[in-house]
Amino acid sequence: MEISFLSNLTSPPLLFFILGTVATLVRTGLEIPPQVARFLSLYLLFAIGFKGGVALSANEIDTYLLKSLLTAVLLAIVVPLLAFLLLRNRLPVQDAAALAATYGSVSAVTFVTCTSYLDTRDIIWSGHMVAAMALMESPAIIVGLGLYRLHQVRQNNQTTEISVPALLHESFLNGSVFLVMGSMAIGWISGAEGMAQISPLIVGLFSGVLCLFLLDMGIVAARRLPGLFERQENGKGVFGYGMLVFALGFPLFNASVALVLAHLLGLNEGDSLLLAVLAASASYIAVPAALRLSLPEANPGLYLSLSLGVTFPFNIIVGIPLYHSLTRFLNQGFPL
Amino acid sequence: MEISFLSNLTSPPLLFFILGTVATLVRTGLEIPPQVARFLSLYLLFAIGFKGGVALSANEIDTYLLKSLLTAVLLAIVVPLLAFLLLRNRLPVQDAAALAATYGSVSAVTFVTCTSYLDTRDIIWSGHMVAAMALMESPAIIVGLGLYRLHQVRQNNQTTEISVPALLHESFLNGSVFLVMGSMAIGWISGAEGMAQISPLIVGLFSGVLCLFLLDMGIVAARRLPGLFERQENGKGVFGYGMLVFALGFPLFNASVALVLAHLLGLNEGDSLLLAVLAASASYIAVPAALRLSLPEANPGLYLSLSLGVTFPFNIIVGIPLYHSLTRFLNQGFPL
Amino acid sequence: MEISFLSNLTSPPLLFFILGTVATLVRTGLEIPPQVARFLSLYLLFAIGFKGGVALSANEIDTYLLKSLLTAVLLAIVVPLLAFLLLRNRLPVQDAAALAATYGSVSAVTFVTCTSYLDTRDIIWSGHMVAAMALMESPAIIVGLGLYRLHQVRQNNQTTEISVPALLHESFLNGSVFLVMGSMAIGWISGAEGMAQISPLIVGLFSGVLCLFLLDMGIVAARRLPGLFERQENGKGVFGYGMLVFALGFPLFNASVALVLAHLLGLNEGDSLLLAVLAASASYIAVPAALRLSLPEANPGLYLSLSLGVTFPFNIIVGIPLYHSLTRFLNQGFPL
Amino acid sequence: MRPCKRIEIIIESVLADRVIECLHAENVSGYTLIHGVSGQGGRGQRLDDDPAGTASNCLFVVACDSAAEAEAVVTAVRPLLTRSGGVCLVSDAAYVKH
Amino acid sequence: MRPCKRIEIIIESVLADRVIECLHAENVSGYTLIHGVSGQGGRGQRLDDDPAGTASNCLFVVACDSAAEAEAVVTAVRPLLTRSGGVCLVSDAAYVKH
Amino acid sequence: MRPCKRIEIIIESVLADRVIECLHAENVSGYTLIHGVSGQGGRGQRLDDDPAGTASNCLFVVACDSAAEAEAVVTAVRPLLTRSGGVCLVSDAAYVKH
Ligand SMILES: Nc1ncnc2c1ncn2[C@@H]1O[C@H](COP(=O)(O)O)[C@@H](O)[C@H]1O
Ligand SMILES: Nc1ncnc2c1ncn2[C@@H]1O[C@H](COP(=O)(O)O)[C@@H](O)[C@H]1O
Ligand SMILES: Nc1ncnc2c1ncn2[C@@H]1O[C@H](COP(=O)(O)O)[C@@H](O)[C@H]1O
Ligand code: NA
Ligand code: NA
Ligand code: NA
Repeated sequence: MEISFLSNLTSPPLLFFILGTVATLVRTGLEIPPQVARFLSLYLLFAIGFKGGVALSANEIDTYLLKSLLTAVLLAIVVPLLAFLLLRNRLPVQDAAALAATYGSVSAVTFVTCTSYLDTRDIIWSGHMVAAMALMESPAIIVGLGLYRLHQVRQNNQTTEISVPALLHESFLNGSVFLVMGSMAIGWISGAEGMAQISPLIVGLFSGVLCLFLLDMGIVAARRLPGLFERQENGKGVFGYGMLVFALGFPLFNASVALVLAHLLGLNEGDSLLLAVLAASASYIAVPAALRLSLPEANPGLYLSLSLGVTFPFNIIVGIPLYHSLTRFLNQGFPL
Repeated sequence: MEISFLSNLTSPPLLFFILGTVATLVRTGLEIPPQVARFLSLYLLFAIGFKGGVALSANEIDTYLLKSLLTAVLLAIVVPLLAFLLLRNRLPVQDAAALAATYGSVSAVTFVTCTSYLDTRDIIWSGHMVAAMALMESPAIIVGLGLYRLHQVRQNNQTTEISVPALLHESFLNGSVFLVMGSMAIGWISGAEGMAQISPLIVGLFSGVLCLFLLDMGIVAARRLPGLFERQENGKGVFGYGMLVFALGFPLFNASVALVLAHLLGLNEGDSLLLAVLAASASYIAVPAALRLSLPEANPGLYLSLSLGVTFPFNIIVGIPLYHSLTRFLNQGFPL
Repeated sequence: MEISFLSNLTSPPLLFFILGTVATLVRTGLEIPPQVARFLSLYLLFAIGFKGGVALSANEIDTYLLKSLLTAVLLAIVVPLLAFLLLRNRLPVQDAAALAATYGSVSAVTFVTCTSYLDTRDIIWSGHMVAAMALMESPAIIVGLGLYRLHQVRQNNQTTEISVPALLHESFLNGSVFLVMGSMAIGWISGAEGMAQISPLIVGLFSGVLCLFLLDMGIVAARRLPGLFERQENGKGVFGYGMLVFALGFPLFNASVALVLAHLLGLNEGDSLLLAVLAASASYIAVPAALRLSLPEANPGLYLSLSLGVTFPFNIIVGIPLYHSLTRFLNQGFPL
Repeated sequence: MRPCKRIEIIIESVLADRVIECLHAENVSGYTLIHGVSGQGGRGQRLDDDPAGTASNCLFVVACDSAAEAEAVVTAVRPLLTRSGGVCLVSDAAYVKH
Repeated sequence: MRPCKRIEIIIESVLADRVIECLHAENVSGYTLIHGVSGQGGRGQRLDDDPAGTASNCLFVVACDSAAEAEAVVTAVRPLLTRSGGVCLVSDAAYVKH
Repeated sequence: MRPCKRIEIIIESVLADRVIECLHAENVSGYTLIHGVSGQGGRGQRLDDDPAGTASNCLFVVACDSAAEAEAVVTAVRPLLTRSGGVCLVSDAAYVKH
């Protein structure tokens, strides 16, 4: 089996994503009604959570599981630190903090698309990677906001107050994290018997719904592109090409680091790829919601457009097969 | 096979209901978009109606069927009478009438959850119980409003006029009753051949969709809880604990009566349990809509909160397995 | 196998359409939430497009395919010409042009209902008929608007300007045409392997979703009926019975012409019926959207009500089985 | 531009058809209707979330040519509001003739 | 608080993009848009129910700093309203500076 | 009819609960809330289309009995608007007593 962009380019989910992008670029007005799009996104979290939980229930908790989860959490703490260091002198500090939180956290849809990529190729992956995903959603928010606060204190700059309990609540108890975690718990409790009841919905329809959802994501992502190059009234400025380099290069760097860690720890092919995708992906669901509440000074036109309009398409179209090639390369070139 | 709350507690639909409740209580903001939630509710009515109709088409109309339906209608007339007698001196008369209508009618979702409970346990139940459910939705509205009118006439109190044709229309021709009845008719006409065409949608996906719908119901029910204890401006008062006793005790009483009747008539285990659940459940779809139109003086903060926030969760979590134990107890302890 | 209206009358999709109509006529308030209804319509286009594309990928491009497509396009050009000639002296010219565009184009849902009719009867039809449908959506808009423009120029009447690039964009790049074409392309690229991934969604659920969608269409169509007979304030007048004759007779005429053409070209039974249905059906998705943008002077109360409220139900209930009988009659009476 | 009265009615969705009947009875030819509205008032909180939609509100905007027409509309819908609750606001606006 | 003009435009959803183009052409930097609105007017009933959404309306709210700006917006959208129908109301309000 | 102040607040949907808290803190007993609103302003375009709903706005209508009450509401929500953007318009209306 050869891994090539071309082989991925016949996969329906990816093609529907591209179709959605084109639909917006040529202004067809095609649109998935927003309430339905939100429901499809909940469906994906529900399905992936439940499947992960059922898979977990079939296994013991062992060191392999523990080291995967620990690495995931480690990445979720280190990546936002790195992002902040990279960006704080290039951007207003609140935007640097917001991007740190966004890129330190993960995109559940990119993860889900990668599981579907693996399933199509019959490559196994572990149910606990869903837990890894859920665990990686929140820490970056805390880190990003913490760094912002620290920076302000240093500058004796006290304009913004962040309520710590509210921040913890927004980070750990937001709807999407809760739904994945809850579905995973229910999958774990109800096990194979529960799976038998609902598998036509969560297994049978999964790929098809993913196609429709990615069609919508393509539409939505393409709508964000022009915003990236528009000057904004309130002086928040034009970001342009420098930010594009960040939005493409940083994920690539994170994926590489994750792949090396995964290789050193001996994770299997599927899990390594998923870890890389988690590190490389940026949040556009949990984090933006928390940021609007806790750091409204930051410009969503920046962090939302970059994560949704640039990094997400990049990971879906180029990233997944690329990281996959890198995994294979590491496994074959440097066997442990 | 043992019936215990614990065995029911591994069932995905129930667990998702609890997850939804918790999601609201810890304020995660999780929410199924309202238009989709409404559609899921229509799907359940459509599916259960069609299945019931197909099941009916496979059988003759016999005395077993007739006596089940008659008992159902009898319960739908007697229960609201009883409720009104119980409540009329404790509450403003319009609220007593509204609660009589609410608790005399039925909750289609509770019924549907019970059929899924039975299916998981391979306990058979008859398709005509769907007809029983549909027949039980409307009479209580008529009885409740009739009692209210009677009471007003007695008091020479003529402030409210209720248009009888409008009332009959609201009671018998409301959307949800019509959809169940219509789907049942279509299932009956198109029979096994029709079922073959649409079973992937209405059989395959049923349990999974029920999970998502109950997740929403958990969210919605938990949102109604605080309202129960709030003092309302227009003097409609605090209801508090007395009403809680009613919302938990009255269903239990109705279920017991239904179970005894079912036992005396020789209904099978599945049908007995369904009849009990119908008697015990309270409406929050058909009746509130009709009441807002015909008896707007009554306080929806009372009847909607009690039926959705208290009785519905009680029946789903505790009621179904409890009534099931009672059925078994009756069948084993007092064989006919 | 006998073709009769009665045999079609046990088909669930048709029965749900009738149920929806009745639900509105007896004012039950039953309604599929609009955002979900729009999604169901996108689902049908997505599914039929993908299936058509997969079917195409399994065949060579041959003369049979080419002559089917050419006939389809020919019909899409001739039918609006005919309609305009018929109507221009009976109606304000903008309404004649709008009806020409509406009846020259096609109804994707009627087409989809017909494929389901064929599938239930195990009659084969070709995947490229989906392409024929997509090709027939746009030309009539161009023809209708062109005729209107010509008529105005002749009368030295220059009140309305139509932008040609905007018109072409509205005609060929509208959302629904784009989704069918795009899904067909993706089906064609990803072939049987892609189908294996998403068939539970697009094949398994197809008939069931069609039932729910036609339930909605019944509701929506019945709501348009009263509007047909109402006098409108801005002097656009009462249309009444003359227009009813058009809305029923013209489709019948077009279907007959299409069937004769199909017979002469030797199309198989399924494809002939589909071609007749395409010729007979009138658009209520792509065309009205384009007309509101390009010819807002025309009265949507006329073209939308006739196509949705009269021609659509006629084709679904009476037309499909009738055209089917005609095909059989031609094939048996005049074998080539 | 011509002066007009802008009426805004917030009422339960289940009563929308009754409001429309009132408008028709007063020969008011135009209105605009927004569904799926939430709110809070004397009768407690109303959420657009229940699976039947019974608990949601709707919002009407009615532009009336004259104060007399506005008065007629207000008189016609007032009994509905008295029985079921809701809000009706009247304000001055200018109508753009076209 | 600063006085301003509040413009409300009700028009078919398919024309929403054209209205936005008009606003941009007049350098109006802000507006709010509600989709999925029903209504009735001289051109008959418009329901937010058809599967293509062609029959539904939308409602714009535009706060303009000055009467001149409001006038410019009205002039820009009037031709759309003349051809396709709809309503445009202008009223006085105070804008909360923040 | 009684004169009143009509307040209209357009703000991000994620902040709706904070606005409601402000209203409760000022003992304002009633409001109406429309979700799923799009718009454009100084902070760029906000579309009601992203799968999380983070980018959509909402619109509050609050009828206040007195200018003082309106002033209190405005003062309470102004800090939210300053930090997160949005619009608040205040106008005169008459409240239909029922
Ligand atoms: N002061 C207010 N301002 C705006 N809307 C209100 C106000 N009071 C009530 N409403 C709306 O009217 C509905 C019914 O109000 P009520 O009858 O007072 O419960 C509420 O659910 C709100 O949507
Ligand atoms: N008097 C009115 N008040 C409020 N909205 C109106 C009024 N007249 C028309 N509309 C709205 O404007 C749309 C188009 O109106 P028309 O062009 O008159 O058919 C209608 O569908 C209504 O939503
Ligand atoms: N001039 C305006 N008129 C109406 N709505 C506006 C206006 N300016 C801003 N908005 C609304 O307020 C939201 C936030 O505005 P801003 O903070 O200026 O970006 C926008 O997304 C619009 O929905
Ligand atoms: Na990441
Ligand atoms: Na009951
Ligand atoms: Na046609």
